[in-house]
Amino acid sequence: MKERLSREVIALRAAREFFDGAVVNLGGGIPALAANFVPEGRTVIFHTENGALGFGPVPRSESETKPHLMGASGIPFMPQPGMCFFHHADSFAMIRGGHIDITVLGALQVSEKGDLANWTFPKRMVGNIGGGMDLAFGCPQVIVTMEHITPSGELKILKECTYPLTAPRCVSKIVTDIAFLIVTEEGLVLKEVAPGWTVDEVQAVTEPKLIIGDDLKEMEL
Amino acid sequence: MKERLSREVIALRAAREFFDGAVVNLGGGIPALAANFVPEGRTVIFHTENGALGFGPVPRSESETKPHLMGASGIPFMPQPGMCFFHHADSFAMIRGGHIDITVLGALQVSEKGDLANWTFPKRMVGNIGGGMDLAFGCPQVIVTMEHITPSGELKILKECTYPLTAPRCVSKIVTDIAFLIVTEEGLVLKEVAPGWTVDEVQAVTEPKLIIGDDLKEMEL
Amino acid sequence: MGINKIYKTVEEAIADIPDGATIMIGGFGHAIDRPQTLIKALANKGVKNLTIISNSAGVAGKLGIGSVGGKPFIDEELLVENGQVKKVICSVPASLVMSKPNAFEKLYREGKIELECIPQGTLVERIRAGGAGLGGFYTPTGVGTLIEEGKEKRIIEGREMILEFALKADYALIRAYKADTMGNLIYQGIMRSFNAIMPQAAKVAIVEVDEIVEAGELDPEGIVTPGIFIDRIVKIPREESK
Amino acid sequence: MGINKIYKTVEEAIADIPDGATIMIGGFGHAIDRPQTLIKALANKGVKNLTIISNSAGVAGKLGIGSVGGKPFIDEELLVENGQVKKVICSVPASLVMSKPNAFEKLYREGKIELECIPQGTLVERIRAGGAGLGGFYTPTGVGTLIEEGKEKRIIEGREMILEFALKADYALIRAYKADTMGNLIYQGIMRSFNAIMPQAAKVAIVEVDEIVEAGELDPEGIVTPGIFIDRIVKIPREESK
Repeated sequence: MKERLSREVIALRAAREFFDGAVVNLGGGIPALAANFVPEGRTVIFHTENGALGFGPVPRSESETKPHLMGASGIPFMPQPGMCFFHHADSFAMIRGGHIDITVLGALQVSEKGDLANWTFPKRMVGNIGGGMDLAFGCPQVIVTMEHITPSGELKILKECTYPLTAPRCVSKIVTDIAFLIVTEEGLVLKEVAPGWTVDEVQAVTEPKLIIGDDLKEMEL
Repeated sequence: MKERLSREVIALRAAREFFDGAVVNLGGGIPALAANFVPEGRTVIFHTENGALGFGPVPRSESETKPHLMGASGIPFMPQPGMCFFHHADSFAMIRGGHIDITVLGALQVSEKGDLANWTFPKRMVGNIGGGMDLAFGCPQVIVTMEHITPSGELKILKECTYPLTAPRCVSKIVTDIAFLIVTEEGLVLKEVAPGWTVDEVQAVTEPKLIIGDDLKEMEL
Repeated sequence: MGINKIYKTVEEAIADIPDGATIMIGGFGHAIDRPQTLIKALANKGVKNLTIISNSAGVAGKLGIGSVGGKPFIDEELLVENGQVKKVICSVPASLVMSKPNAFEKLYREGKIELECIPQGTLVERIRAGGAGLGGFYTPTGVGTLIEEGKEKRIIEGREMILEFALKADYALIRAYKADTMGNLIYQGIMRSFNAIMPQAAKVAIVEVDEIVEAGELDPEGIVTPGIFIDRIVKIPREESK
Repeated sequence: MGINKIYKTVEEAIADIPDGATIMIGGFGHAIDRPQTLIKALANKGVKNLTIISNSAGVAGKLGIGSVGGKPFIDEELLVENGQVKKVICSVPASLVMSKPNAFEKLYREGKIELECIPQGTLVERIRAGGAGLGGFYTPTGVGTLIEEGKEKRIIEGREMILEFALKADYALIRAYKADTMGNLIYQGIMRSFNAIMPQAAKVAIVEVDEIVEAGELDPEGIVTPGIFIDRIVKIPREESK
């Protein structure tokens, strides 16, 4: 089997989309790893919906871990100059008001129109909406990071999502373990393939017909 | 002519309605004077809509006056232990949310149903709504302090207000320079008359028929 | 000379909470932001038919997600498990780890508990609206999803929006860092979350804090929750919180 | 390495404000809370057809109400008097002293300026809604008064309420006490008022401050306006503010 990108490399590729000065909220799982890969020379301000902005990296040891400095996924953070705190109403005012430039989220399914499904699926009677729906509706740029297919081989990039939506037409970019795609009015554009992967191989595990970007290239790692 | 209560005494009478622990917002004019007459043994927390709670009295000299410690009417205040500050959205959330127990406001007209008119009148093409309308709608107890009639002798306590309303059915108590009245479902109840004034004399300058309180008495000063 | 707001024990502070009460429980989901001692006291008291408004239905505590070292802590799962809860209004009802379902999921599958699951931003804004004297608001969040079912929609400035209504409660149980004797509160780091929003929307707000200081000892510029929103204060240092 | 937000002069900071812009002007009405220097620069620049969203139409400055010693100060009356303003959305359009009408009243009587006069709580809540991504809200304030004219009403929980819509702006001009280099702001006393609410609702937020410090010098627990809302900072000590 071909080599797929690791979770870290998916996160690294997503982090390249962070522009200088961007305000970024990271979901749990692969997205959270993107905090470690901010491109050199760019300053990114991280937001966590439980009420902090501009915090620093994960502490290196438990002795540096403070119970009051912890992000929404339960990952602790270090203080950083310029950091601030606020309550939940203010935090979601920031999100819904479009003040968080970029969110990186996981997904169960993404449609070619950019519909996102990531909070529940029919077999699970109870799903967790959490803050993801507000992020998907509120952030100008929604980047999805995920494995391209499920462990059992089901496709996740579909013509139409079959799971309940988190938000319609919200995703702008998708980073998977084999490709980087962007969502356009015309459909999904394949911009980059993972080293060793061909367009046909990516198309074979993607339901909608991919548009091949003029500048299609192998992902630089 | 009979002696009418001074502005200070009107304010003093209004202040007797402040219960221990009450949160109180005072309008400009006579209401502002009530800050000086909080009954002994009671603690009142003053609110000003421009963003402070629990502040102290007016400074005794200009040297003690700070530009950042000033109420909505432009009257400066001294710091006091337990004081705090907040922005306008939070300030009016307090008002509209019913968290300010009592407001004392001036009035142009009050109706027997407790309608309040205090922000404009037909001849003035432009009136100032300010924060008064939110106070009148939001505070559980609205106390009006005013002269009983206008300088030119027009009645101010009416069956129906003829000026644009600040809020309908909001006033619970009225303190004037000749009487103290409360608003009830049945109508205006005369509770106290100023020293030397009779019921008939008060009724003569009050349009609606007054209900005479069982416990009617002369105002104690 | 002002109202005494300081209670010696959590039991006294919650003594009047009756069966059938609607209770907001503060915090987001971390050990430090939850009113653990008040929740435990409510469990011991055994009141029933509660409606709980909270970010979650109790999803992180037992798993130790959100505490230093992954140490388990108390959240509303204790009340749910005890059968004290009739309904939960929250954004995170189910366990964060699918293979370890929480008490809520089990009861929900058996039809023994009701749920109103809404986006977190909508939840906190509905609570804010309740405290701010507003009736409701229009939000874009949820349009075109299951969330819009049964709700009024309208287009505002070209964008479809859902009408959501204010939430209020009989009691709010919250955690803060320090209180002064007037009830003014400060928090530490991420502790503000729902804690700094719920007291405004409740008839009675009860807070557990690490420390109680004299009025005037907190910096007036740094006070987050004005004391007028707080009715009862209990000192529970966090190392004793449970 | 992040965006430089510090401008040397107010002229540079407002250089791109065009004719016809919608501008929020912060403060309540006191000398210390108004962005006097930014207002003056806007007057000098001479841009026209502005829509001003502010607590007042300029009612206190010339009268010196709200300053220590009653010293006159600059507010939006300067812009109104200059004929730069097409419309004002505010809660206090007229002079506080009836015998001394302000510039707005004179122009309004001549039909030369438009007005939307609304309750102060509704005004600030509409601005908050704009910044918070909400479309509008239901408030009881104004039911049964002139304010309800032409507005939708509905009964919520037994109380009649008015539908009010969000307000946004192209620019916000505000005053704060200190900024750090990231744009985080603190205020002093009553300075927060509309200043701490308007930046969120504007595309570009410009602040004049007494002092600019390095990031990290402000207490993270005490920051009132997060820097992400602030685009441009100019240092204008208050004694030089005008």
